[in-house]
Amino acid sequence: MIPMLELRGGEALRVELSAFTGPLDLLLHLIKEQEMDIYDIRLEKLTEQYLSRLDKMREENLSVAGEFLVMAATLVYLKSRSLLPVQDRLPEDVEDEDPKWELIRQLIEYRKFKEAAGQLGDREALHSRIFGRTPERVVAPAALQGPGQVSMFDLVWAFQKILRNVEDRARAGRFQDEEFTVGQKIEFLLNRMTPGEEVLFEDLFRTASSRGEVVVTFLALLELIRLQQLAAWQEGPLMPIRIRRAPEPVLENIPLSVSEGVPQIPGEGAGQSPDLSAV
Amino acid sequence: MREWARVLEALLFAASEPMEPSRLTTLLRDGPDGGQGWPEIKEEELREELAQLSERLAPRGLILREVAGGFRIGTAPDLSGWVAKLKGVVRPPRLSPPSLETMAVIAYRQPISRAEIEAVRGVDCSGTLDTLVERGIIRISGRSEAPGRPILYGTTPLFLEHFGLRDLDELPNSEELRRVKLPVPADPAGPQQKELLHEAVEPAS
Amino acid sequence: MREWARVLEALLFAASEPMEPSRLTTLLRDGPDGGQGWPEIKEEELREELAQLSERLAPRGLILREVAGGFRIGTAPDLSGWVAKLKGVVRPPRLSPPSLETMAVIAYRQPISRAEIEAVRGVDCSGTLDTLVERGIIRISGRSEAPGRPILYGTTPLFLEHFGLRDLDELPNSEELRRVKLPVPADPAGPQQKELLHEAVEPAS
Repeated sequence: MIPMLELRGGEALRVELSAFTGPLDLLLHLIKEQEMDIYDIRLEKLTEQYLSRLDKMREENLSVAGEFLVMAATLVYLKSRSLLPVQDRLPEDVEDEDPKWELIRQLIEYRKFKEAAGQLGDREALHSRIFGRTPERVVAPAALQGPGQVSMFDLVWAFQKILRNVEDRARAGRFQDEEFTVGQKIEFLLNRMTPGEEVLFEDLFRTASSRGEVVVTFLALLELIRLQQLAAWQEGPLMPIRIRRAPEPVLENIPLSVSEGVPQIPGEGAGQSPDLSAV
Repeated sequence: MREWARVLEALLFAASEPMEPSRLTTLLRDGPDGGQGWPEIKEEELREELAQLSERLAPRGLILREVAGGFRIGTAPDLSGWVAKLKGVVRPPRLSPPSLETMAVIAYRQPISRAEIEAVRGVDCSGTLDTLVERGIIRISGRSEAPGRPILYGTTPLFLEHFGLRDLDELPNSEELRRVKLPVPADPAGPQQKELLHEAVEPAS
Repeated sequence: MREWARVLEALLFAASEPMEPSRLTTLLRDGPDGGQGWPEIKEEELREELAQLSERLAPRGLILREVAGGFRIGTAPDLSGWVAKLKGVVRPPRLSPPSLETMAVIAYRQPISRAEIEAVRGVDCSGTLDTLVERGIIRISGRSEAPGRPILYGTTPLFLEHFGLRDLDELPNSEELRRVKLPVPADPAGPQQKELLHEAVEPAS
């Protein structure tokens, strides 16, 4: 196997198909190898070269990604089309621009991004060699930050602070009577945060307008922490608590049973949070 | 060396993320809680001092970088082997060529959907997108108004740090690549694509 | 300035914990993986260089501290207000006097059980012990062989850092305080203790 980095230089003579990032990459390589002008590609030659690369792959029992086959079909189509005399072409084709140009445009555009990717790679190579500092404890006699995860105690403590704030707001009259379920709030939290995103614990409660809503949101949060969709952490004791969403691109996989079984908690009412008042 | 250069260096040292010059200026002007700052400091003076600090650090195994809109002290690139050994770090793996390509398309054309990226690259990009999201270099930045409301991707501040960029304008060729007309993604379910494949095979047989 | 002083500063900058001189010497001697080090470096030379580094840092808002058996670069103590503000730290409260007392007993007499601490302080210490464990300053270090096999407490490296100590010998009056005979804890369940109490009370009556 010839390392991919050699390919970047464009000098590797024998290159495995797997070293190409896609059919466009392979085409660019062949165009360069055949010393063709990208604006004046010889379709016949290019198609022949392309297919022979694919054949070689098959001989070596390497699987060829579907995209390479689709491109093969496109090339064959374009080639045979260009062989047809103009009068034999379908009428709509004559009016249209030569579809070959579509491929050429795509190649030119792709080449620009490929070059940009190469430059990004060079920057990455340099900057991956620079190390920052692991955040330090403040060098003050009283300063203390133990690293780590947030204990349940910290979370509940922070939660009680938020509850107090909401009660103040409710007393001030800014209060809406709405009903929420834990399931709804789970959805809200997942929509609120993209994978890998991090927010302050308090920020998740900013929009809550009743005690009930805060409680339900908190239960949803605990549930998501249990499901490892979210994690709570802080830089040290008494530092702000942060909630981080697991870096996971897909939004599914949350068992739907969560939203069931958890009783709906009214927006305001007596004794709606028996388990939490105990903590 | 200005009187507040000491404070500046301590702040840059203690910061866990790149520090914007405006934030540094504000901090230095306001002073600590219950203490005195230098209210007359101007941002140009701060930038001068940053340049001087950069020179003072150079012979010392440390460098001052401007990344992600701010300044940050790091170890000199030529010492990376030493620091990696200290930290027991297997160097964070660099992105593969396919990931770099996907990354480049997103960097220049964000917010962008997976179908649009695939139209440029001509290959399935779900794997590289997963990798990039996982590494926190890109993130889902919204949903398109297009049919099916596809998810749109964009870069994160970590992207700038990873590639040592001050901001997105520092991307090479950014002017041109932002303007380039992108190929229109094929709708995999749509009839057009199926027809094309059909046509493409028939004449060859 | 020695040739390897650059490497030394980069290592101290990047380290996330205090670095023992022996470890630094080994690192500098061995060099990075696949690279060259300075096999002839002696630990005295390293200590000399550390002293010089400390002097170079002094005018600059940074200090080199010797804590927990190692060396560490930190921000100068007089700038702590600035750094605290930068980090948005509500300064963690100082240890309360009861916690400090408990802390002191443990520091000088570790490993020690709760009953022994309470025998010295004459009050219930469960609250202060919880606080200290929670803050990572002390930890459970084992179990006593005494009846009931009570849990024993000891200090953590964070304790040394928190109080800016190089090692436990740097504790003030440590010689004397370690020797002092502690009161014997009362064993509420044990018969011996009851007898003792009985005896103690009887002569008085």
